[in-house]
Amino acid sequence: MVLSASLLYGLCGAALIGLGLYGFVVHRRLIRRVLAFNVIGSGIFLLFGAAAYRDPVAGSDPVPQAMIITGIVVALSATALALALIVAHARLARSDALPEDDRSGDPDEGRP
Amino acid sequence: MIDLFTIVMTAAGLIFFAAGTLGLIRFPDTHSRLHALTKADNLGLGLIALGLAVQVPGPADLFKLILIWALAILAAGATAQLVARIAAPAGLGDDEKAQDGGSDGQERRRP
Amino acid sequence: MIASIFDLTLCLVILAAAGAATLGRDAFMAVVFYIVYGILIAMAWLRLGAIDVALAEAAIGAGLTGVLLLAALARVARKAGKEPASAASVPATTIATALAALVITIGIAYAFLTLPEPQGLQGHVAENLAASGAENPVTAVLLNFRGWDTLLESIVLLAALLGIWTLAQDEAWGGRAGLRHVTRPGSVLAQFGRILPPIGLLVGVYLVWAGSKQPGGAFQGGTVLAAVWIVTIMAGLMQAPRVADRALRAALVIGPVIFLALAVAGIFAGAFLVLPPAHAGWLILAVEAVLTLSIAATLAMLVFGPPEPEEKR
Amino acid sequence: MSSWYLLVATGLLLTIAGALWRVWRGPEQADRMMAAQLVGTGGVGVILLLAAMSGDWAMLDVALVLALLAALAAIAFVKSTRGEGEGDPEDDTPEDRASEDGAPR
Amino acid sequence: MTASALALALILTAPLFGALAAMLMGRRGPAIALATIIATAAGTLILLVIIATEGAVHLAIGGWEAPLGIQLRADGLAGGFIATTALVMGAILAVAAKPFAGGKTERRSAYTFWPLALLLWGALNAIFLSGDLFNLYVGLELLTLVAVALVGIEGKRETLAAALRYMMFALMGSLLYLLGAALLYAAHGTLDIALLAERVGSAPGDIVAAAAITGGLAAKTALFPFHAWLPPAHSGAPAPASAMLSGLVPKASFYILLRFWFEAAPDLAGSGVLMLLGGLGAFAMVYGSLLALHQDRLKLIIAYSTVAQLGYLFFIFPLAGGESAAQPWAAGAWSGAIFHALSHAMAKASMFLCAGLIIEAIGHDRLPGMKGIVRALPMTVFAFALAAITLMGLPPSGGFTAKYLMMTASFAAGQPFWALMLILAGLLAAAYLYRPLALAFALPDEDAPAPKAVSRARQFAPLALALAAILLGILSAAPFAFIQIGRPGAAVEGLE
Repeated sequence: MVLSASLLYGLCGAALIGLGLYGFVVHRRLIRRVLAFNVIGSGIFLLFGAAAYRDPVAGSDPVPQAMIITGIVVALSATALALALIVAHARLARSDALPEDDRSGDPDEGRP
Repeated sequence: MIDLFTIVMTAAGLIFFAAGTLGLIRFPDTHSRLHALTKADNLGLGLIALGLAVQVPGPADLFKLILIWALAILAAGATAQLVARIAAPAGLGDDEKAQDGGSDGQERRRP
Repeated sequence: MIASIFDLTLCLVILAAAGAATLGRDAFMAVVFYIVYGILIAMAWLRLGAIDVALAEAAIGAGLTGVLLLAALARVARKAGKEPASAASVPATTIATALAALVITIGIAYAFLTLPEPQGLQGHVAENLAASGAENPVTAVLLNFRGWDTLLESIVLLAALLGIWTLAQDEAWGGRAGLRHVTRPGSVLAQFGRILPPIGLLVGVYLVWAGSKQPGGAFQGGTVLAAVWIVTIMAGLMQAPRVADRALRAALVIGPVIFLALAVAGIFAGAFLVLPPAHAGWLILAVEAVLTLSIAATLAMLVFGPPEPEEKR
Repeated sequence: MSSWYLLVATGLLLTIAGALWRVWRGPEQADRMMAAQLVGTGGVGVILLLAAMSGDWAMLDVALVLALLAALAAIAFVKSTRGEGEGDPEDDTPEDRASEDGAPR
Repeated sequence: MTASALALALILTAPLFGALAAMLMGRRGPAIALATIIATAAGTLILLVIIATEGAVHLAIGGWEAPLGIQLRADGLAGGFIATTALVMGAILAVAAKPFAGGKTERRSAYTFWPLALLLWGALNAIFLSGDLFNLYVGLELLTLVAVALVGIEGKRETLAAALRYMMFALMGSLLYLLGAALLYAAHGTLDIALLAERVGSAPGDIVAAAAITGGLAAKTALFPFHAWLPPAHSGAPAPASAMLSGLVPKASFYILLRFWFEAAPDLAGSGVLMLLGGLGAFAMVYGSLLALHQDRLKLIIAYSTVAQLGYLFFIFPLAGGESAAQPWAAGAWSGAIFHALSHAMAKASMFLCAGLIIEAIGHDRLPGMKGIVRALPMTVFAFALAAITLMGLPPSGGFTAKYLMMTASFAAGQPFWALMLILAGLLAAAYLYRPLALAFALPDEDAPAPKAVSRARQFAPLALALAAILLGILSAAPFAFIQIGRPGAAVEGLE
């Protein structure tokens, strides 16, 4: 049984994207959604990098590598801004969720 | 001969890692887990690095290998001490409990 | 065979960490899992022959993003009194979302499996490497072939910083970024803060310098340098700079400014952002040096956050 | 020889999986963070082995960066458990720290 | 050094240089902005002349041709958007000079506004000129982060929530777009739009990629059902920021959608996809208009109007895409939608600037308080009315030309549904814009507090924008011909 690294990590990337998407939609806490965003992002990068390594003889294609590095930095920038917004919002709203998602005041809304 | 040395050393390193993890899983409380862990993984990494040291092509890479090990020891040692203070029973203020939310309330109680 | 077993194990461990990070109930646990996940992903990049990416992921994914998440979590927990339920409690929505995510995953996997024969740009890059001024193909792409992307990206970082600065309270404007860190002299943290910086400085500079020949470069080196600065400040050995500080602002913008100036100068050599092959080598090194400075400063300021009112510092 | 390296690396991955279990179980934040520290050290080990396996010693730089930044996350964690994140974790109690907070340094 | 290289360099770098300079020198924002406007406008004029006389401009950045390098492409479409952006930004920055003036000590909002505004401009220009899907991604991210920051610049609880909501949609949109780009590169080894046009087929990867890119960009363009973020975000920002956010920012993601569907993957455009996009647009139009009718704050009315107006931009897809592309009516439909995008940019920016001046005068933007405001701000109300004419699509405005072209095309194409929707859109726009206008012209209440004075010079900027939108209709022949320059593939017959 020889599975190519590209195949395995590509499928792993696809699964990470799905996992992250689920988390992004389901969570109300914004920090959790930012975290899910990062999981989706790295899943996409992994898929991209795996596709760039389908021909191990030619080696990894440097152009996607450069794009991925750019993407990682861009994702970090977005994460930093999103988290700072969340902290600033929490300071005023005393909540880590958007107003429409924030049901902490609702007595029926306990956790199981 | 060189390869044999590498094999023995890396195998020993792996064993130390495994022991450390076992301690991490099995030991009953935070402090003993902490204690077991730092020794085991630093030694494990040291053995692996030692095993590979005879394989590197040049002195620059050997230097890097030593630096990596030194950094790992330094970081693990410092953080172990810092984390140990946090882990002190009185160290967890109410803040931290609120932060974790109520969901893992039953997890908080020691098994 | 054994390689496949290793890859398979790594994939499973990655998925387990990602699963816990996205699905776990406890927010702090999720963040710790995310840090672990970043470490694991860096290994995956090595298996995919992308050392440059692995370096970036180790520095940014496992390091800085984790730090940002931890700090944000701690601050939000103190500010948001009661937290909202962590996951949607309507089972129908949850199931529908899970199904949709599954379908999307399968669609993406199918698209991946049916990709046509690879036609990468390895050949094009190799052909033009000599004229690019860098020996490391990834650096050649980042700083020359697709330099415009990199230039914009360095500005994206500044945009995020400006966005964070808009979140300062008005009375705090101009003050020192972030919270004040105090440590007892001689404590473990303070000692650690003394030992680490020289090593980190060495590693960071080395990564930038070596980046034109082997994996590494401005972003990876800049991140390491930023980490050094952050440790120094967290250990209480230095104060974070004032956001109104001229020297800080100059450090933030100098990289993009010089890169932009070089891009404009290129039109005299033929086109926008042209690096003449005869000079490309040292030009790339020079741009990388200033970019590293700006990236390190920007990343550190991203972590420190907006200036806080003096009484809280 | 490369098969051996991969074998040991796979073994290390399994110990990492064990550490993940502790991250999941907790129960203290400190437990989770220490387990993450083990993953970091184990990850450095895996990378060393991968470097030896492929003969591409440039991979050592990744291990170097990982070792360097593992410390950062741990310090950030320790800091985040105190006050607004600024205090010295070695000061004994949050109350002590709060009184020192107002005093000029 | 060629003139076109100089022009492109000016357009791309002047706003970025300006932003960096403003970041460095905190209190010099307005002066730096003025210098940026002059430099960028000069570059834009040169570029327009070159495009008009020599046709579309192509420039390989760094001298690296595709697929290795990034290609810049300046055709009529790009020229039209760049020129409109320059005009709109010029007016906005002129109005912003007072509220965000430098002052003796540096203030937070005044300091951050200028670099953010100039970065927004730089990002827009980078997007309009780029011919590479990944470069477009970086440009779009720059634009998004800046836009989010501008939404939150007031720092109030509601505006921070609006910024966060926007951020969540935008993050998801970026990821989807990135996924699509990654799949396209994996399949075809390039992200250059011209090369992709030759290579994209209908493999599963291409279809998933197209779906992801379209979904991502639709989220960023606030197409129904991804519109929820837009009204609070656009209405919560300070007026000059709102004008940029509503007039310009959504146009960038729409522009990339155009480039993608009409240039990179024209063969992939099946009628189902195109109908879906058009249908969602129609839904957004009705939905946004009805909600606009129910708002009691001027800025919210204008913001919901943006949801509606962006909606019928998407009629371009069924009318000019896919099989329609080769038909004689496509040119008219295409130009019509572009006219709409450009005239909406001017009119909507003008309206938000007017709203800002009204807020300066009376301290809020609740409709009842606006009664009789025409006496205090005659020029502003006049500008608002002119902009409303464009949004309603009444002659002789640019909005009228846009609707006329699109309606003619929709009858020619045998799809009269879109024409009916356009008529409905006009009626609804008239309905929701009537209330503020009627109030503005009504007699003021006896006991109403006297509005504060606003200088005429500042009232001139929104008026100029509203006039430009009207002029676009009166002088439509030249811009019509201009935006056809370099239009890909199809029949170039007009319908005039």
